[in-house]
Amino acid sequence: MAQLIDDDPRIIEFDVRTDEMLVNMGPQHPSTHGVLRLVLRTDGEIVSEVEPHIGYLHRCAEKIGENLTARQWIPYTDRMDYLAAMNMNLGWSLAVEKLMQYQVSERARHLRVLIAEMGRIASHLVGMGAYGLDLGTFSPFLYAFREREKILDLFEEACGARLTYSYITVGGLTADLPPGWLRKCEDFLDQFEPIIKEYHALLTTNAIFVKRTANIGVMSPELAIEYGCSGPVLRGSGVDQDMRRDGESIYTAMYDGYAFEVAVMKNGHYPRDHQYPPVPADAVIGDCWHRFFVRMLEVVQSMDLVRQSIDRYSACKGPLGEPVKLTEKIPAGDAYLETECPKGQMGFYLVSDGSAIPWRVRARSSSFSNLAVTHELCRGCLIADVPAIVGSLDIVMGEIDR
Amino acid sequence: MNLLTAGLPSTAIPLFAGLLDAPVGVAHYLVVGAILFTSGVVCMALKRNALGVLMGIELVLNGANVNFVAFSSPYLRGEGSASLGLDGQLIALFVILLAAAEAAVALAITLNFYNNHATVDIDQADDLKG
Amino acid sequence: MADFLINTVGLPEWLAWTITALVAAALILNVIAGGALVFIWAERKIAARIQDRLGPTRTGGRFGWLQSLADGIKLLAKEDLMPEGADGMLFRLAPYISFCASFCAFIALPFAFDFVGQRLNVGVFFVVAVLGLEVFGVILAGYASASKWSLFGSMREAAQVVSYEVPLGMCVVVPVMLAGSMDLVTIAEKQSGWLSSWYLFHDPFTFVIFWVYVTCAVASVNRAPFDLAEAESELVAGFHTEYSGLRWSFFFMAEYGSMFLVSALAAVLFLGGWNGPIPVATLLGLSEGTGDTANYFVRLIGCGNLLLKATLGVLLMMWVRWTLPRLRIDQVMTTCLKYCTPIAAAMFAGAMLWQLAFPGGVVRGISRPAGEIREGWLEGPGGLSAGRGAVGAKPTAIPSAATGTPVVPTLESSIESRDVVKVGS
Amino acid sequence: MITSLLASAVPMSGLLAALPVAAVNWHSVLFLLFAAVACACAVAVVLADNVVRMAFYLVLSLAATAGLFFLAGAEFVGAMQLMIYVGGTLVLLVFGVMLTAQAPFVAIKTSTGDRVLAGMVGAALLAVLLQAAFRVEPWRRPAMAAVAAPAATPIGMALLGVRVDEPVAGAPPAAVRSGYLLPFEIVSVHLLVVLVGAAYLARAKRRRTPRAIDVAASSVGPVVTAREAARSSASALASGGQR
Amino acid sequence: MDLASQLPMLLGLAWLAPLVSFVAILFFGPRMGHHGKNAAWVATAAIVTSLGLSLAAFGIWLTAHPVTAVSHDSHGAAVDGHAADSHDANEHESHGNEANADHGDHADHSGQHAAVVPAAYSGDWYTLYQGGSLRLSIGWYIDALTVMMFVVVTFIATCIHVYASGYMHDELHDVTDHEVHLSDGGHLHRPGRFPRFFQALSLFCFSMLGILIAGNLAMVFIFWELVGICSWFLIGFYFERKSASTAANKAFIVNRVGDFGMLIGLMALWGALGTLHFADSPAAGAGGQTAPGLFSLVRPAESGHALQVPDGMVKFANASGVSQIALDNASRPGDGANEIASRIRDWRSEGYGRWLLFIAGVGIFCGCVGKSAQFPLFVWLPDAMEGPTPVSALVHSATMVAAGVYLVGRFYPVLTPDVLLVIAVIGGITLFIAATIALVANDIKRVLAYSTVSQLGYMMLALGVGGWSAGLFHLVTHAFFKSLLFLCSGSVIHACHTNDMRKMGGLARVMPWTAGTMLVGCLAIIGAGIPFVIGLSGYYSKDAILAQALSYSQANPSWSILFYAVAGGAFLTAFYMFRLWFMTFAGAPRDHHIADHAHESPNVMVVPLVALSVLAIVAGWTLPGGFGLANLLEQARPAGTAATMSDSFLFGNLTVPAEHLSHEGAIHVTATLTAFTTAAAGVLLAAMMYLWRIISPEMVASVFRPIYSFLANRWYFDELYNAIFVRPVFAVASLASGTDRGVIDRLIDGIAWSARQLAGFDAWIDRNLVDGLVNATATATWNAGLELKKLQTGRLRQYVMFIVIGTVALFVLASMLFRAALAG
Repeated sequence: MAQLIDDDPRIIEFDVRTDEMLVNMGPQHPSTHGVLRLVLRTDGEIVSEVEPHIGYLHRCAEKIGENLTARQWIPYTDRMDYLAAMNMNLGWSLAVEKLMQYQVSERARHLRVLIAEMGRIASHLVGMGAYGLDLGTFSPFLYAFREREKILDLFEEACGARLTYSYITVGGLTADLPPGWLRKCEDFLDQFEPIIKEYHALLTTNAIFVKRTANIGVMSPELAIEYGCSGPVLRGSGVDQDMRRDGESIYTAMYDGYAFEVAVMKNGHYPRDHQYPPVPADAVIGDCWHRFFVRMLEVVQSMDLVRQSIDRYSACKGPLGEPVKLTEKIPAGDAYLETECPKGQMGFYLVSDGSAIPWRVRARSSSFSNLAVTHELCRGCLIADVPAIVGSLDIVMGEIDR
Repeated sequence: MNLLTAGLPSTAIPLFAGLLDAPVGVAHYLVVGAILFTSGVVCMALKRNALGVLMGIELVLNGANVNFVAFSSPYLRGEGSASLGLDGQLIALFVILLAAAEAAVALAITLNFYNNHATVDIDQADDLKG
Repeated sequence: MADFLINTVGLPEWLAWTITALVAAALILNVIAGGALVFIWAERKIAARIQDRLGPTRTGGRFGWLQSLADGIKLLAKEDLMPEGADGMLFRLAPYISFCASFCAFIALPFAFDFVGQRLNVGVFFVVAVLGLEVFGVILAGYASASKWSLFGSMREAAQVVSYEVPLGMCVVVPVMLAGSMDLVTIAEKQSGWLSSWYLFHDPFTFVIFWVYVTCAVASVNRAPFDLAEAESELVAGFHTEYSGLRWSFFFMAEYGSMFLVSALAAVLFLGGWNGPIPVATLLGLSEGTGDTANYFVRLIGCGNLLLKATLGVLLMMWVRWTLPRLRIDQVMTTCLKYCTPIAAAMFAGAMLWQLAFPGGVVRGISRPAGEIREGWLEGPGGLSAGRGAVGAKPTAIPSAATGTPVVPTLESSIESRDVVKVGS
Repeated sequence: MITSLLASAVPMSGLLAALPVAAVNWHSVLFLLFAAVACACAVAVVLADNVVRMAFYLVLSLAATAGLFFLAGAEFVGAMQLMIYVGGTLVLLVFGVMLTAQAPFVAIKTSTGDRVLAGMVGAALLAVLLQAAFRVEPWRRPAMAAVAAPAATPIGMALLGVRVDEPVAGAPPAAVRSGYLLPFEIVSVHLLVVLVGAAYLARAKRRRTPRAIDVAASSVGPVVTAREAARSSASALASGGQR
Repeated sequence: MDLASQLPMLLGLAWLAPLVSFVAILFFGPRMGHHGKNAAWVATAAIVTSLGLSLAAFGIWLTAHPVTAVSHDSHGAAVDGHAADSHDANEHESHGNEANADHGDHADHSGQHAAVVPAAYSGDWYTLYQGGSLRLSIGWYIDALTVMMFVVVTFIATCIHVYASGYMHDELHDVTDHEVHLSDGGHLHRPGRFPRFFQALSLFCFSMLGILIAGNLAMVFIFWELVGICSWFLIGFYFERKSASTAANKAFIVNRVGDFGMLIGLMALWGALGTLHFADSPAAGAGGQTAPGLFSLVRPAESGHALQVPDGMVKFANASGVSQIALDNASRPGDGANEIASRIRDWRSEGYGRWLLFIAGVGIFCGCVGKSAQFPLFVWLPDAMEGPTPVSALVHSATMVAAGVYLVGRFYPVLTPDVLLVIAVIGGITLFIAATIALVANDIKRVLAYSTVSQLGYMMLALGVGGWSAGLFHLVTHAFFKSLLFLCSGSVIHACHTNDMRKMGGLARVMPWTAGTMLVGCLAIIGAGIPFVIGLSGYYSKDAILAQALSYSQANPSWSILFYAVAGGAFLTAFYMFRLWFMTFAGAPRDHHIADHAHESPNVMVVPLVALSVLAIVAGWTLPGGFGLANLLEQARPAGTAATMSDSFLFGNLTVPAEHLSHEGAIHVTATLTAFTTAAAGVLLAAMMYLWRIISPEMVASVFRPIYSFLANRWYFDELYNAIFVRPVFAVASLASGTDRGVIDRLIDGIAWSARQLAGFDAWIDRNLVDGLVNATATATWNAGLELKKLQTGRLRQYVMFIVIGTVALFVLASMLFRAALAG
């Protein structure tokens, strides 16, 4: 045993020793994505332990949900993952619809796909830009926000809001798209497509970026599953799971007829539906680079889905349908549904006693689970790796603290 | 004569009278060197912090260096008297180099001491006490 | 200028020298402070353009050209905060030390042939040594701030700068070797002539080592991607986390001053100094003997040349900063120890061998006979033929002040021979 | 302001060194300035308790001494002093901060008795040294202008074993004076040894005696465990690129 | 490269390979794999290398000297007369060619009587010492015999190595030796000694090959002793067993007795002749000249290689006469030398030196007696069976015991008919005694051991009666079948875990391979074959011996007992060998416990058995065209020994008939028939007693009770030696010890007692006066040290203070004392 330990190459000792230091990273720190507080136990530049402290953004959202009708709670879901509010709306709406066994119209279904995927693009753009920021390069952040602004413009045109949309709602969507919107959306996609190459040049394939992310914060698939990670974080570790394909039928039915390939490394390669940059030699599956790369692939994937949904949506001639009444009674019972949000699998659970107001509301946050793995990933890394790892998890505190 | 020294009697004791207008000689440097040297020695004798002792050593070496340079300086050379010439400067150079090396070695010793005793108080370093 | 004051105005000599020195100091100070303002503004605009935005637009009417000044005034007016538990004296002193080091290094930097604060025969050495002191203020700031982030920042800075001084020194030694002098003025003078006489194009090794120098210079002044000491995504703001107001701006000025300094040093060492790519002055027939006015004019052009090159260097650093992510500290060290140092050493050896193989230079074609160059050490002040012409037939000049009035001691000069001193230019 | 003083001081030095004796002797003024700084900071080193402040004073003292060297015409030595000595002390400072940033180490007090004793002994030593200093023919008139401006070249040549500096009047001819090639080589090797030693000090090595908790932890699969696996920032920085 | 340089190189390498293995195992043995498992591979690889090299040498030899049929004409042995002289090989080649080309000329050239010089190469690798006439060197003497023996020895050793790597498997882990009883009633538990076994085995091979290749008697003696020590190692391998260590000691000591005789022989040769080289060698100091070797001294070419007392011996024996002549001619040394030379012939005819030559021959033979276990020194060999069976096989078949015979064969030209008679008689006695003991032995290995002794007696006898070729032929064939027999017995023991034949029986069913190969061995040893047609190897060699013995007894009727000994021996051999086989393999199992657990040995043991059995069958065959061992041996026949030799000295007129005479029809047929008849009778008797049970062995034993017990107690030889040698030695020893204890010790004790008294007084002075002084000094120093210790605080700061104070004090002092000097 002793022999074994001696030969363990992972254990390193230095002649020079310093004392441990407890450092607070956050809740006010440039790279903690909001009000996350990480307590680092450092020894020199080495981080020996990381403990995330959360709760700085707690707003009793679930409790509020138990005092509002289902549709009234929609704006609160906006404020969970405020970077992908559309997807939050969708998750809650579908959960309620599952309990009500409500079927939205075909037109609303395709529109929901369109909006949700656009929301995914917007969210991933923030994730990508902010990740560059975490690694000390500022420009990609602005490039990302430039494009995100265009998406927000489109959303604003559709629903009137730029951040908290409450657009998708129980029973459909609050309004149909304005005329000409699709045209603008297509224009945006056409214009956006070549820009992704720029992103790859600036970040994905940048030598320094690769050095900073490849082989950093490696998360094994087992670890990811154990911690309940989901979304790009899970797929970055090579686990082939996507709720849009593997979820419950009420959710997967939404994507019926859509062709997409889950962005995950299978058999040593990522989907080859588009021209992607090659995986650098240093990168190992499950590291920061792969998590980042999966997000970049999902942007392209979402663009494909948006294009498909535009075609389908325009082909639908029927009415969009009206959302349910604000005070619509929910049948007694409970329902739980997980949807694939940009950050991961977002689950909503509600128990109804038959009234319009749910008896219990609960949200399962993907970022919460993703953040929990931080202390595993950051053990023994350098301080500079902490933002790189936390950034690669792409967490949103609004969703975690609720 | 200038404004600053105009008021001072030029025949006062050389140490003070000539300070501003008399040219600087070797002895001036030697005084500085002596002060540096003494400071270093006192520092070594006083500091319980091993790093402080190191700094004392640096001061001592530096004081010696001042003397070397002074003796070798072409500007401070007295009329007709011999000086060390470049030799003084070269010795000063070697002292500087060796002092840097010495600092590295001494630091290594200090660090080992710190690793073993969890302190840099050299009063604790009495393992060889008789 | 001192002579002018003494001889013409009739001021007492000590006063004349004081005034001369103060003028020189003020000039350099202005270069740094003013330069910092300009560069900060330029950086904002450049960064904005790189990032697809406009940058400051309103202050000062157009282009926001007064924005830096406005910010400076704002900084002056800001409350000077000092954290509880900070080491007050060191906390206050640290920015000045940084700034002083940056400023002091300018003393030996020649802007044109005689436009130099103090021509030192160990000029290169002096500049590098003093520049290295800048980090001292940073360390003190980091320690004195009583903040862990600051401490981290200063530790990184210390390690980084100390490490990068090694390859930087090696890079700097190459032009010194080629010129046979550590005097910056001499080094720049040796590169006079066409573009091809710049040391950058002297041989392949110098070309490579120039880029090593650029890397090391960027690292030693803590600019992206080597800005570990203030890595905002990790260490909040590094060593100056706790600083505000004027003290903070001193750090800023020191940083921009250093940037300018290393760029200017690069220009002097590798890019011909104040010599343009085309020897316009020589082509026009302007030379040392043409006359004072023309001479002065030529030097002004040279000064502009140098400032332009240095500015280009600064702009290059900005461009890099707004493009690349930041390296991690161990990667920075790797870059230094595993790449820069060996490459610099190899290039140094290569340049040496090149000198041995082609003493006259290859690119330059027709050049001085080898013997003359080999005996170069005999020239210059203090050599065997001390006082008999450092550059060409010119007498050795010991410049008196930044204004460029060399005092030339001749062999005949003695204690009483102050009057014999010849006034140059 | 220190800034302006420094700014003016340094450019004046070389200039004033070349000046003949005149009314107000800037050389003396600057000498006094640097000497005062050097001595005051040296004394401050002795008096300071905080190790970082000590280091700070030490650096100031060394820098001022470098100024003295410049004044004495030993420009190369002065630059070396700045670069190596001050740089070396910088490292000292880094380690000092690193090791003693914890409160208990910042100030290890010395007893008053020790202080008094050291003061007395120091005074005695100073007295002896000063006595010796004053015996060196005091305040001899230097012959400043008669000398050539200093240059680094003779030093370099001397290090290569060739003496090109002119011998002082009355001294034996240059051919007799020996160079410093051998000491130079010895010092180079010495420095190399120190370099290797420093690398050895900062190198990573395997742990010998693992704690039970780490044994357990390492079997779970973390990459590096807590304290034993630690790298100090300095060693991490110095050795560079462990990953 | 010509033959003269190829052969020494190849054989030298073959000789050294086991040494390499020995050194390797010596230093790295325990580290060779688990418990030194790979040591077996190293040793085996070495011996296989040797085998390969030997075979290569053999091939080269055959190419250069094709073996052809020996013409049995009356002109004598017409072996190709390649005069051997490696020092001028070219000249020799041309000479040989000439000889081949013109056979008739040959006789004139080499003197009368067609004395043939064998093809032999000799030379030195390294001269150990050279001074005066003595030259000790590491050299080689290579002829057909050497080459053949190399092949035989290395082949058998290879087989045994392979076999042993399986047999010694137990030593790979810790061994509990059930035969060693500790005082606490338990059994010895010790770590395995696998590498050590192979280490000794390698050294043994090296030593044996050294004897074979040796170019002079000194070298022979060195390796002779090495073989002895190796046998000591190997026999005493289980040295914890008392019997094993005793046996090892016995073998060693008994051999020393023989070696003492050999030393005498060596001294006689060296003292009289000044050389120990077999062949001519470069003279000491003189360039280009050759000093004659032993062979050419004893059988000088100018006298047609006929045996004569060498000049040196004559002069040595008649030292007084020589000195008289030298005295007479003191002023003219040249004349003196001439006179001596002229008178040597006379002296020789007067008989000077004959004794010396006789003593030299008998002395050398004494060594052989020890090594080859001849009467009266044969007692060690049966006890040597305590060693592991592969050792028994190696020691008793091909190597150690063969060394003696080989040496006699090699030294043959120097032996006079008297010596030969001694050899023959000793061989005959040995043959008979050993065979009779073997009749009644029940230990399977002991039977084989006595059989070995008996067969060695055969060989000695054959050599003694002039059958040089016959004896050595038998040596080779015996090597094959005896090692085969031993390995078979090892296989049986391995299977049964007992040596006692009475507990065996019926093993042929469970161990068919072993039984078959053992049968082959038995048949070979009794010389089975279809008369005049074909037979196993033993058939040919035994026939030759019988024929030569017959020839000898015809020539010397008074010694015809030798022939009867041979014939009787053949009968006895057949009897006890088949007794062994029947008791072991045939019939019904006597001990079912053993029979049930018996099993065929592993392949690694069986394969050598088969290989050896094949050789035991074919080794004696002569192929059409004449290729065969016998003819090969003829190539090596020493010069001059092919002729009939008559002499008269100690034992009257003796005629040693030429060997080719034994091939004459009458003798040959008689011998063959005798051999066949006796062997068949032996087998028949054995079958009757042990297979068919017609005659009860028990009954026979009870009828001949006295004889039986006499035989069973091995003729009481051990008891005899005990009484003659051991007891007296013990008595003398106890007398000496008594004297020592009673007289000398008393005296010394008395001296010691008085010395003690004196010392006590001295000690008192020392303790009180001297020590007091020293201690006082020490105490003072100690106390001073204790006081000074307080200054050694370990505090750096105080030290600095001390330094400063010291410096200041020094300055003050200096300035006060040398003010003037300092002021200047």
